[in-house]
Amino acid sequence: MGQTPRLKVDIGGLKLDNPVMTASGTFGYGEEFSQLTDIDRLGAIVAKGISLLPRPGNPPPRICETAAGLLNAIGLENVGIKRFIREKVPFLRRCGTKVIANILGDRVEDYGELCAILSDCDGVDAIEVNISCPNVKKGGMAFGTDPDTVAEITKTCKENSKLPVIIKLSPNVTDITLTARAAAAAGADALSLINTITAMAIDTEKRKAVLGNIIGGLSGPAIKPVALRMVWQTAQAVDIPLIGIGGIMTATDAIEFILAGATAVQVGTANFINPGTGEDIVHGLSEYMNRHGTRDINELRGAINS
Amino acid sequence: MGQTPRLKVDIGGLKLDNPVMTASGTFGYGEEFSQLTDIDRLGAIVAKGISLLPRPGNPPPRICETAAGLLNAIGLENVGIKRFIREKVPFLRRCGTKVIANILGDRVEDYGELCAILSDCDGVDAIEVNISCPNVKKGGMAFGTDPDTVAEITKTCKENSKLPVIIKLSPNVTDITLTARAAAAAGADALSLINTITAMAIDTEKRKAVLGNIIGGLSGPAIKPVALRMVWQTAQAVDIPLIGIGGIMTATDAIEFILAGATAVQVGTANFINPGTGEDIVHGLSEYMNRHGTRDINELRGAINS
Amino acid sequence: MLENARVKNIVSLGAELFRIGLHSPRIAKISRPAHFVMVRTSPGISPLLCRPFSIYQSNTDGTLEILFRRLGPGTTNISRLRPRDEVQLTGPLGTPFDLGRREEYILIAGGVGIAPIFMAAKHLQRHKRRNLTVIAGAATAAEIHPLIQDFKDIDIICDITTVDGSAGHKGLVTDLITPATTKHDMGHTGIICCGPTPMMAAVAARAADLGIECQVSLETMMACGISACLGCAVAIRGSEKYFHVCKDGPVFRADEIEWDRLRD
Amino acid sequence: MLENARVKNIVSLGAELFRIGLHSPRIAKISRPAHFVMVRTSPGISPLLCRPFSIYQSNTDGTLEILFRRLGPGTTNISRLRPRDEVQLTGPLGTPFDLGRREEYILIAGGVGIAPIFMAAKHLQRHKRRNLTVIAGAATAAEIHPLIQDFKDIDIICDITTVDGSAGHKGLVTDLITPATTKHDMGHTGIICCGPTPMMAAVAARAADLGIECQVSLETMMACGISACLGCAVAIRGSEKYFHVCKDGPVFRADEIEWDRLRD
Ligand SMILES: Cc1cc2nc3c(=O)[nH]c(=O)nc-3n(C[C@H](O)[C@H](O)[C@H](O)COP(=O)(O)OP(=O)(O)OC[C@H]3O[C@@H](n4cnc5c(N)ncnc54)[C@H](O)[C@@H]3O)c2cc1C
Ligand SMILES: Cc1cc2nc3c(=O)[nH]c(=O)nc-3n(C[C@H](O)[C@H](O)[C@H](O)COP(=O)(O)OP(=O)(O)OC[C@H]3O[C@@H](n4cnc5c(N)ncnc54)[C@H](O)[C@@H]3O)c2cc1C
Ligand SMILES: Cc1cc2nc3c(=O)[nH]c(=O)nc-3n(C[C@H](O)[C@H](O)[C@H](O)COP(=O)(O)O)c2cc1C
Ligand SMILES: Cc1cc2nc3c(=O)[nH]c(=O)nc-3n(C[C@H](O)[C@H](O)[C@H](O)COP(=O)(O)O)c2cc1C
Ligand code: FES
Ligand code: FES
Repeated sequence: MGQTPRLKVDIGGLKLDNPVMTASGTFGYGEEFSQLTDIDRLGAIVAKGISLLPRPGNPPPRICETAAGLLNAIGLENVGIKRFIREKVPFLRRCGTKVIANILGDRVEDYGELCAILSDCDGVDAIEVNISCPNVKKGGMAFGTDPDTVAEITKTCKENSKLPVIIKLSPNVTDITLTARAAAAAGADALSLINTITAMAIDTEKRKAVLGNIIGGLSGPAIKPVALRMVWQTAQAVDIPLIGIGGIMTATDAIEFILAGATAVQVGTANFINPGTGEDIVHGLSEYMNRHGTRDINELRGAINS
Repeated sequence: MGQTPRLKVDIGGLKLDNPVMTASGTFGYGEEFSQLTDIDRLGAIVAKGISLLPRPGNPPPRICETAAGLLNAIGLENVGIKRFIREKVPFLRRCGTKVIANILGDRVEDYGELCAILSDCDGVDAIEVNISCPNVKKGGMAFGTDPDTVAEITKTCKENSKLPVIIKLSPNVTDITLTARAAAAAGADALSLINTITAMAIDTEKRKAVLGNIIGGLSGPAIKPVALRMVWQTAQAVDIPLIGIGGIMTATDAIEFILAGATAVQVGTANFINPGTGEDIVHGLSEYMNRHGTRDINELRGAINS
Repeated sequence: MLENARVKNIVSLGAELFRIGLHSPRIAKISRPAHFVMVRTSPGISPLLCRPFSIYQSNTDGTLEILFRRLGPGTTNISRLRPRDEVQLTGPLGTPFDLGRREEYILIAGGVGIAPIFMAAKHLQRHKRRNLTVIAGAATAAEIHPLIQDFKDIDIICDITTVDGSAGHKGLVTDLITPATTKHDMGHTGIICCGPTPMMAAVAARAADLGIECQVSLETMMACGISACLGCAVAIRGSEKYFHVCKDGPVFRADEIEWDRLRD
Repeated sequence: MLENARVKNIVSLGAELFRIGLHSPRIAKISRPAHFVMVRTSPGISPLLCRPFSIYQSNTDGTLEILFRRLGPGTTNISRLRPRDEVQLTGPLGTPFDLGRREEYILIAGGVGIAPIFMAAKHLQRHKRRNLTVIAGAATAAEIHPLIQDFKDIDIICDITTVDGSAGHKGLVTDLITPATTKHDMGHTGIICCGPTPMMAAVAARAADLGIECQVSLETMMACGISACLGCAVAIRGSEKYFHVCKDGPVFRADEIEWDRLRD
């Protein structure tokens, strides 16, 4: 007690005041939340995923609620890198918190190009690479499920980036440690996991898939046990920092991920339910540490005994 | 209206009065539920998984609750095939409903042996093959994730069985259609999916995994959207009957699976919450069909328009 | 803004309809017709997401009222709230009706879609634009009566329709548009509409025929309400792009919307 | 059996303790000390699983009573039930205490573990085995008083302990076992115990030292309560096999249990 616990963490060179970030696609470009919560209290903001060109996104309906979960098929709608830099980064640059851009592409080369552009963009502190997008060349199967493609994208990003590169893993794989190892070996500075789990809902009255895109991604508390397992497995497999994501609603949830081996966490769906979730978690982490006499959050990382 | 709707379905030669079964491991050996619900109203009972030799199961704690889910690591505790036939089958034989044995093994040969024994066992109508067990020879990676092993087990089972063989697929794979196609090509009479999703929970106060086994399997409403997606994908990929499993609590849930392409469904975790769930669903199916003027349940199979 | 509001009162109106008063002075103060709030209906995970509701009334004492129909888990939870319970609100959200564009208005409501219409009617009445027609429709008399009570109290007479003919005109709200036009100077009249999507599509079509400007307040599934999730998309007419109902709407000019691609 | 029971009454006893009376004549009729029921605490998914509770009293009018502590979502939901609400019960489940084995008993309870102990005490009193000692422990006076009130009403005096010394003996229930032995014919005395696992382990060790038979009623996580899920395993002493608490227990002879492998 007495002292305030130390919450600072280092994610492959990106230094954060605390380990709590917002997940891509769930916090807009930051500005949307600025009147609802004190975003400067967050460790970092991860912006909505951006591509080289703007994308209109999928036909509606795009979201639906499931048991303790949210199913979405937004289709990576975004304003494109140009408008991102012109319209969104100025606000982000003024924030008192770190900013991570999240990128996506149809081809491996897109990722390199995006990294190069963002590396010269004042106001962006790191790049998170979303590899869960359908791979146009390989017939729509996601990039993120094939370790070789993951390595290839990671290499391209590293070659083109002056900023720390975080590879965001897809959970839709048989063995998460294969893609994790591939990214780590190819030079990733950190990994974030998990993205949404592919899922579906059907409207029995209309006899139609609920989502316009038929299939979507599941997020929220429902997936937390799966995400936690993947973080734990990945922590045994690689030595680079991990960012735990999936169903985090409370400080206790965040601590579960840190104990499983994560250096930091991201809050996604919970932002929609309570825009102050991230702030509350930062506060809750300190409380937990005070109660347990933990001086430094880094002592908790991977600290489960079996 | 007027007529009672027809609920009979055919699962690779196994004829059921209705498409509602109980899932393996969630209905004991039937007897446990006989005083709580009218088990003769069910289409079939799938018994708790059995192996050649009895297994003690995993160290406790074995279960824990998660958001809209149940995490379990029972460790396939069972009485072994001998006591199953001596002590459990006599009750099952007297039931007015079909009985499906569920088998598991450490080696491919175990599956063949179990099929041969069960084929001569009066009172068992079909065999469901659980391939989600750790493969001892291949260092613990589950049999069910490798299409070649799935094909091999399916072949062995078919060669040794006089009864319909249902292969129960694991959801812990990148592409469920690969294992589904492998089983179908190797002669499986039907597929059931999904088994539980590998997952984990951590007790932040004790700083320990909640489960004695650290990792377990997630079931219940939380996983329904994932299960539904896999059934839908598999229905596009193979022509044999599918049994949909995962988070089914209500008739509406069951109909979602049938509309996604399942011929029948299994109720798992819901049996623990309301032992009469299966019966309620049979009733609810008729109601839905009356309301929609559907005469035969088989008309609903795969009947979603996009 | 985010405000933890205390329940002041909750009244069951019959036909699964309820009216709830919430002490939420900061949101109430700046609310305008067709603004909405996101209500967190459970402290836990069931249901997980907040639910959007139009603001029905905002009073000078800081009370915000919502009129809602009990449909599923979220509205069931709200219907169980009791005075002094606390509930998390985010609002006021969205772009309200633009009521300054025309001299006269025909207001058209379907079912509980009457909520923003009532606030619009009060606003227009307060701003002395009294040539108002209000057309309100529902399935039955039992459903329509609780919805029009508050109009009576402020001396606005509604033209009502019911599908089964148990009250007012038997039929749909669109049936009463032509009769209403005879009472209005159509060159200076606009339509304001909120209700089920098929009804709004029909009204939009009639308005187009008549050549009158029509504003609709749309409903879609919403996760965030603040243009962060991009879940509330509706197709823009003649474009491959989408509006976001929570930010660009919920109010749109009817002719901006690609009605055929809006699933009910 | 499965019974939909109506709430007859619910009383808050302070210190997060509650007593609820349920009209459940079929289950009440055949309940015995340490039998338990699985209660469905929510019609929805939050929480998902039923919760196990010992039967505290079963009355001839068909009322079944449960004494519970509010801890998490399940017990919070039960604490919110009101008279006439309906709740799904499965029971009576498990193997009750075997109270016919000894002439005299020392009954030992920790916290809300007193529920089956009270039923056992009533049973023993009714069967005229009056040489009973009841030792009841809790953290504080505020916690112990509501737990022993019903014993007073049937003229059983409890020896009480509190951790903070605010009532009775300052310390643990095990401290009072040796004093109690002076009042009993130890050759014909048994121990009956229910409480937190570490307490039961300590009582089991004392009983072994004294060479007296000790029955404990264990708690584990349970999904089904009817030996279907195999989730409620506890290690059998000197074996690699497991008991299932819901069927083989909740009552066990203390020397059958591998206490070291029971996680609290
Ligand atoms: C801008 C806006 C204003 C609204 N104003 C009102 C109002 O004033 N009064 C009122 O009674 N209702 C209003 N609604 C609709 C209200 O949000 C839904 O009735 C409510 O969300 C249903 O939640 P539920 O859990 O009770 O039912 P559910 O079982 O979740 O849903 C019942 C039906 O409502 C639809 N629905 C569910 N959630 C949403 C959502 N987040 N957004 C839109 N539709 C949804 C579903 O598709 C389903 O058909 C409004 C909706 C929007 C978008
Ligand atoms: C045979 C038996 C009899 C019991 N009798 C009583 C009684 O008479 N009065 C009483 O107050 N409590 C009793 N309990 C404990 C009671 O079941 C738990 O307090 C309750 O399940 C907590 O649920 P919750 O949702 O409120 O809290 P949770 O947040 O779910 O849990 C709080 C704590 O209780 C434990 N717990 C949760 N669920 C279960 C479960 N299904 N089984 C066992 N432990 C669980 C958890 O590990 C946690 O430590 C009994 C338990 C068993 C097994
Ligand atoms: C509506 C929505 C949009 C999302 N968009 C993106 C995105 O653009 N890029 C990305 O990498 N992840 C995206 N995600 C995934 C989240 O960042 C996160 O990985 C996932 O939701 C799991 O976390 P949660 O359970 O806390 O929501 C999105 C998720 C949701 C719900
Ligand atoms: C406690 C428990 C034990 C299980 N045991 C088995 C088993 O022995 N064999 C098997 O094939 N599946 C087993 N399963 C998986 C279920 O049969 C089912 O596939 C899974 O629980 C998903 O369905 P649900 O969500 O309806 O529970 C078990 C599941 C649970 C919860
Ligand atoms: S509801 Fe999230 S963007 Fe509109
Ligand atoms: S609780 Fe399911 S077997 Fe005991």
